[in-house]
Amino acid sequence: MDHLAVLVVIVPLMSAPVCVLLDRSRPAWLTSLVAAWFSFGAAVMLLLRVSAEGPLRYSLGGWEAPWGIEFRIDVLGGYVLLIVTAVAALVMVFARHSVEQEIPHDRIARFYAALLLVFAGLAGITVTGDAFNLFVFLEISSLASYAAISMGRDRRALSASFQYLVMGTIGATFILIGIGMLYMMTGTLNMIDLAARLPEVSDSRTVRAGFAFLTVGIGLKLALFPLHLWLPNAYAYAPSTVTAFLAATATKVAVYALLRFVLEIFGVEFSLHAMPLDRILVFLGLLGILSGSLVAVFQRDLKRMLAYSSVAQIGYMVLGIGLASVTGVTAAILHVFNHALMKGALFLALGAVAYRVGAVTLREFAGMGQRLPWTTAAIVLGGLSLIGVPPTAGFVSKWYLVLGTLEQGLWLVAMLVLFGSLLALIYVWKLVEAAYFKPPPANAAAVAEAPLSMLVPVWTLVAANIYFGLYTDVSVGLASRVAHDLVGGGG
Amino acid sequence: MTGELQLLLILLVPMLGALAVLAASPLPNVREGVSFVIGILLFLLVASLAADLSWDAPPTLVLAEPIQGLQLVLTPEPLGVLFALIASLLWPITTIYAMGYMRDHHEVNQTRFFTAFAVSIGSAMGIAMAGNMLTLFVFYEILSVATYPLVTHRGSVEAKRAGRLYLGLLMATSIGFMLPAMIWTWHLTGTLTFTPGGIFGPEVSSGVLSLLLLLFVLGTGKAALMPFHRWLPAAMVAPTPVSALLHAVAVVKAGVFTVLKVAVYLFGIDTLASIAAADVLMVLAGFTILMASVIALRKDNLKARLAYSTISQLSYIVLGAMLGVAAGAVGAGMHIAMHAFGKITLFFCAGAILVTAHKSRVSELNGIGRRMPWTMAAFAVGAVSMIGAPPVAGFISKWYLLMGSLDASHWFAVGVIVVSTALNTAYFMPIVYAAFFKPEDAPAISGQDDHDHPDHGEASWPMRGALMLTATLAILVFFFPGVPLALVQQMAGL
Amino acid sequence: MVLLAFLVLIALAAIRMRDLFIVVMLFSVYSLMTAALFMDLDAVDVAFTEAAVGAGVTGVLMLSTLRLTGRWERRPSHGPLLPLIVVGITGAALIYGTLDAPLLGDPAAPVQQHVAPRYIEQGPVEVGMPNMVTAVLASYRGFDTFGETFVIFTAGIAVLLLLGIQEGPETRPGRTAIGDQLVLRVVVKMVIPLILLYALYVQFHGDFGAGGGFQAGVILATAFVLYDLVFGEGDARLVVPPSWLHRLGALGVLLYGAVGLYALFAGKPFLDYSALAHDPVHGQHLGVLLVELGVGITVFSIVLAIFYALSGRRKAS
Amino acid sequence: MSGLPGLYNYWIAVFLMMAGFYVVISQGNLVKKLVGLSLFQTSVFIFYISMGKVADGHAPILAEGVTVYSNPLPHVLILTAIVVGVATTAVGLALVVRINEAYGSVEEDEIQARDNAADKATGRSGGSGESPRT
Repeated sequence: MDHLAVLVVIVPLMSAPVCVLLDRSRPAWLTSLVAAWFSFGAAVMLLLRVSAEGPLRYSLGGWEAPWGIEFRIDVLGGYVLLIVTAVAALVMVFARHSVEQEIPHDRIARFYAALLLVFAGLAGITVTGDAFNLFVFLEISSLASYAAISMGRDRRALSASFQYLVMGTIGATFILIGIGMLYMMTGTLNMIDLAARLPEVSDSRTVRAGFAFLTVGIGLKLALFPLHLWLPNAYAYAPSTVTAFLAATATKVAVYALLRFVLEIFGVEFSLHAMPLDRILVFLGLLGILSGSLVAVFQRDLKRMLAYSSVAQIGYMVLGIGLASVTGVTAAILHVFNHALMKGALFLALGAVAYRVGAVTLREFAGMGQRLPWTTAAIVLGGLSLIGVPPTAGFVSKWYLVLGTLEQGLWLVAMLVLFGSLLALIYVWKLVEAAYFKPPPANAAAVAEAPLSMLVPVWTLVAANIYFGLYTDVSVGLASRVAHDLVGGGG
Repeated sequence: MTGELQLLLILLVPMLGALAVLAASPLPNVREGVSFVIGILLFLLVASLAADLSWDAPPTLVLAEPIQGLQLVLTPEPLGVLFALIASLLWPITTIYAMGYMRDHHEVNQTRFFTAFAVSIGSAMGIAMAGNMLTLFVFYEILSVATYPLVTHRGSVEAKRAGRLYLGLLMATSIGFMLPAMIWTWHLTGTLTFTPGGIFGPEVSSGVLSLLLLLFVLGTGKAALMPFHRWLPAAMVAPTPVSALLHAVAVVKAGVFTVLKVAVYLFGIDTLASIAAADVLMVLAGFTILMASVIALRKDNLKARLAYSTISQLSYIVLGAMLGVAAGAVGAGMHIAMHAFGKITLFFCAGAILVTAHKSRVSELNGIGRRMPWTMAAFAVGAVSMIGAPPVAGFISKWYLLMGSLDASHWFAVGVIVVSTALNTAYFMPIVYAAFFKPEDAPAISGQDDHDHPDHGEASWPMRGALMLTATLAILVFFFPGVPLALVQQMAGL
Repeated sequence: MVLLAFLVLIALAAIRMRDLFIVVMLFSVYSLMTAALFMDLDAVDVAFTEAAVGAGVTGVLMLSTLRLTGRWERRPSHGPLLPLIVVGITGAALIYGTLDAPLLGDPAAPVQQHVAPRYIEQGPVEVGMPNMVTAVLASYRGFDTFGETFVIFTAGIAVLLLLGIQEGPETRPGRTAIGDQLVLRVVVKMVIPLILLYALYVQFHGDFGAGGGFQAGVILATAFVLYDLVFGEGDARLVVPPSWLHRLGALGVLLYGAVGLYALFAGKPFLDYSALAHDPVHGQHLGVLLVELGVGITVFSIVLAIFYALSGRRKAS
Repeated sequence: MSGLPGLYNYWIAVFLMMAGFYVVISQGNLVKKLVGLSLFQTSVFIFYISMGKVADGHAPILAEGVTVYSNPLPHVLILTAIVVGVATTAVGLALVVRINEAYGSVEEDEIQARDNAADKATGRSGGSGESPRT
C-alpha cells in the first residue's frame, strides 16, 4: 500500500521509455492507457487512505527526510493528484483515434511517451515533499509539454511552443532562484522542514525576495494575468489531446504549487499578511477574469476562445486564494477540481469535432447541432457549467467564491465575478447559436457522430459536471478540509 | 404512497416523460399520447399530494446537497401546491391544444418541442415544491435553459434574437442580482429555508434588508418587472402553445411565484411592511402596470397586446406581495391562479385565429366572431377576467388586491388598480366588440398573405376544445374559489 | 575576481554582438570560465560537467542550429526600454534578496549547518564512497538524479518528435562539416580512443573522484561528435545507427528504474540500494554503480541522438 | 576568491543573470534568446555554487588530512540543473530549426508578421486583442 505513493508516479514515468521501445502506435497507446488507469486507481486508494489516516510519507531510497527526498501525500496533494490522474485516464481513452489522425504515424509512440512524461511530471509535483524535486518534475512535464504542443498541425504550434518554452523556462528559473534563497536561509529543501524553519528567518530580505521569485515563477507557469501570454496560442494550436490534458491539469498543478508554497511553506501569516500577496492576487485575479473573458468573447477559433476562458478561470482560482479565508481557499481548490471537469469536457468535445470536421472555428461550427448532435450537446452542457448555471459544478464554485467575497464585504469584487459569468454566457452562447441556428456550410460533407471512444470520455466528464453540481460531499468536503488545514479556522 | 414518494414522482414524471417523448419521436401519435397521459398523471399526482397533505408536518424530500449545509430539498407548502395544481392542470390542456396547433401550423421539430415542454413543466414543479431558495433557484435556471429551445423554436434570425434577449435578460438578472442576494442571505442567516414569517432576525439592519429585497425582486427577471420586461414581448415569436406555457403555465408564473415566496417566506409579510424598498418596488410595479397597459393599448399585433397585458397583470402580483399585509399576499396568490386561466384562454384564442384565419392583428378581426363564435366567446371570457369583472376568475383576485391596498391604506395602489382596470377595458373590449358587432372586412388585400382563408370556419377540435375548457374553468373558479382561496389563506397565515 | 570580471565582459559582449557565431563562441568561453570559477569554489564535479555541457555540447548544438538558420541576427525593431525596466526590477529584487544572505564562505551559514553535515560526516560511511557529491547525487538524492535522467530522456524524445530520426537519404557519407584536413584527421584518430577510454574511466571512477555517469556519457558522445565532424556524416552513424540511439536511451532510464523497482520488490523503498546486497554498504555501492551506468547510457545516446537530429537536417531552401 | 568581501560573488552572479535575462526578453532572434536563456541559467548556477562554499574548505571528496569540506548539496542540485538547462536548450534549438523551416525566419517579429498575414488571407483572424510576445 505504501508503495502506491511512488508507483503512482513511477508507473507512467517508466511507461514512457517502454513506449519508445515498443515504437508502434497501438501498443504504445495501450501502454499509456494501462499506466494512466493504474495511476488513477492508485490515486483513488491514496486519497482514501490519506483522508482517513493523515499524510503519507515515503522516503525514497530509504533515506529519511530531510537528508533524502520524500514523497508526502496529504489531502491537498491527493486531491490534485486525483484530478490529474482521472483526466489522464479519460484522455488516454479519447486519444486513440484523435492521435492517429493528428500525429504522423511514425511518431505516435514517441508522442505517447511525451504525453506520459507530461502526466508523470504533473503527478510527481503533487506528491513530492521536496522543493527541488518539485523543480525536477516541473521540468520533466514542461519539456514534454513543449514537445507535445509543437505537434499541432498548424505551424503556429511551433512558435506557440517556443514562446511557452521561453516563458516557462524563465518561470522555472525564477522558481529555482526562489528555492535557492530559501535553501540559503534554512539549509533544507524538504517542504515540511522548510515550513518549520522559515518562521525563524522570515523577517529577512532574502526570504522575502525568495518568496517573490517563487510566486512570480509559479505565476508564469500558472498563466496568472499578466503572465498568461503563452497560454492562448499554446492551447489553441496544440493537438486536441494535448490541449484537453494540459487545460484540465497543468494550470491546476500550478495552483497546487502556489497553495503549497504560499499557504503551507511560507504560511498564511507571512504570505498574506506580512507580504501583501492577498491584495495582489485579488487584483490580478480580477484582471484575469475580466480580460480573459472579454478577449474570449471576440475569438472565432473555439480552442482559442476556451483558452482565454482558461485565463479567466485561473483568475477565479487566484482570487479565491487571495481572499485568504477558509471559504475563499475552499472556492479556489474546488474550482481547480470543477474547472478540470468542465475544460476537460469542452476541449475533449472540441477534439471530437476536430476529428470529424477538421477545424473548430465558429464558421465550421455552424449547424453542428445537427451534424454531431451528441458532441454538441456535450459542449452546451460543459458551457453551462462554465457559465455557472445550476445544477452544474461551475455553479458550486461560483457560489463559494461569491460567498468568500461577500464574507469580507467585497461587494464590487463579487459583482465583477458575476459579471465574468455573464461574459462567459456571451461567448458560450455564440457557440450555441452557431451550432443550432446556422445551417451547415454548403460544402460540408455528411459526417458520422464521433466514435464511442471519444463520446464516452466526453460524456463521463459532462456527467461528472452535473454530479458534482449536485453531490458535493467529496469535492467541497475535501476542498474545505484542505482549506481549514491551510488557512486555519480563524481566517 | 408516502408524501416523499409523491414528491419524487411529481419531479420525475415530467422528466422521464421528456425521455419517453424523445424515445417515441418517430411515432407522432404515440409521442403526443405520451405527453398527454403524462400531463394527466402529473395532475393526479399533485392533486393526491394536495389532498393528503398536512401542513403541520409536510413531507420533505432531500435531493442533493450541492453546498455544504444547504440542500436541494422539496417541501410542499400551500402556495407551491396551488402553483403546481394550476400548472399541472393547464399542461395537459395545453398539450391537447398544441397537438392541434402544431399539426395545423405544420411546425417542424415537434419532438424537440414536446420534450422541452415536458422538461419545463418538470422544472416548474421543482420551483413549486422547492423547500428553500437554492432549490427554487436551481429549477428556475433549468426552466430558463429548457424554455430557450421553445422560444427559438422557429430557428429564424428573429427567433435567435428573441432567444438572446430572453436568455440574456433572465440569466443576467438571476446571476447578477438573485444569486448574490441569495449568497448574502445565506451568509447573514445561515439558512435559505422557506419559513413562514421569514428568516431574518432583528440583527439584520433594514438598509441591508432593503438592498436584499431589491436584488431578489429585480433578480427575478421572469416576473417581467420593468425595466426587465423586454424578453416577454420578444418571446412572442415562439409558437402560440409556447406563449401559453410562458404566460400562463410555467415561466412568468414561476417569476411572480418566486417574488411572492421571497416576500412571504424569506422576509415575512410583517417584516416587509417595514422595509423601505418594498415601497420602491410597489411604485415600480404600479408604474409597470400602467405603462404596460398603455403600451398594450397601442399594439395592433394581438399577441403583442396580450404580452403587454401579461406584463401589467404580473405586476399586480408584485404589487400585492409588496403591500406587506396578509390580504395583499392573498390577492397576489389568487392572482397567480386566476390570471392563469384567463390568459391561457386568450392565448389559445389568438393561436386559433392565427392558424385558422391567418390573422394576427387586432385590426383584422372585425366580424370574426361570426365565423369563430366559440373561440371569440372564450376570448370574451378571458378578456373579462383580465379586466376583473364578475362572473369570471379575475374578479376574485382583484377584489383581494383592492382589499389589501385599502387595508394597508395604500392609496397609490388603490389608484393604480382602478386606473388599470379602466385601461384593461380599453384595450380588450374593442376587440370583443369588433369581433361580434362590426361587419366583416372585405377579403384582405391580395398578396398580403399567401394562404388567405376567406372561407375559414372554426378552429380544429383540439384547439377549440382546449380554449373552451379553459374559459369554462375561468368561470367555474369564480363560483367555486374554495380550493385556491383556502391554500392562499393558509399561506398568508389567515 | 579576475574570472568574474571576465564573465561580465563576455556577457556584455554577447549582448552587443550581432554575429551569432561569435555569440555562441562567447557563450562557450563563458561556460568554460564558469567551470573554472566552480573549481575555485570547490565544486569539481560541477566544473567538469559545466565544461563538458556548456562549453561542449550546448555550443555544438547551437552551432549545428546556426548552420541551418543563418549566422546573422537582425537588429531588433523595438527599443530596449521595457526589457530594461523588467530586468532592472528583477535585478533590484535579487540584490535586495542578497542583502540578508550569509556571507560567502561563512561556515555558520544555515546551508552548512542543517542537512549538509550528515552528507559530509556520514556519507563516506553510509554510502561507502569518498566522493560525497556522488553519494548525495546517486543515493541520498538518487531520486532527483532519476528525474534528471528523465529530463534528458524527455529532451531526446522532444527533439526526435520535432525533427524525426534521419538515416538514409539525409546522410551523405564522406562529406564532412569541417572539410578534409589531413592533420586534423590524424590527430582525431589518435585522440578518439583516448577519449573513449577516458569516458569509461570517468564512468566507473565517479565514486572516488570527480565524474560519473553524466560526465562520462557526455564525453563518450563527444567522441562520436568529433568523429562525425571530421570524418563526415554517415560514418559515425554506421557505428551507432540513429534509430537505435533513442532505444538505448530508453534502456538507460529503464535500467535506473529497474534498480529502484528491484528494491521495491524486495520490500524496501524505491531506490533503496541496500536491498541489492546483504551488506547495506555493499548494496549502496552496487546500486550507485548500476544507476550511474544507466545515466551514462542515456546521456550518451540522447546527446548523440540530438546531435544527429540537428546536424543531419538539410538546410531549408 | 575566498578572501573577498562576502556578497561580491552574489552580486556579480545577479548581474550576469540579468544580462542573460535581458537577452531573452529584448532580442528578437530566437537563437539568441536561447543563448540568453542559457546565460541566465548558468549564472544562477554560480549563485548556487557560491552558497555551498566554505572558507578554507576543500572539494567534497574524502581526502587525507582534510577536515573542512564545502557543501556537496548545492553541487548535486546544480548538476541536475545543468542537465535541465542543456535539455531545454536542445528542445529550444529543435523548435528553432522547425520554425525556420516553417516560416523561413528565426526573427520573432517576422514570424509574427507572417502569422498575421496568414490570418488576413484566410479570414481566420482570432481577433485577439493583444499581440503575444515573449
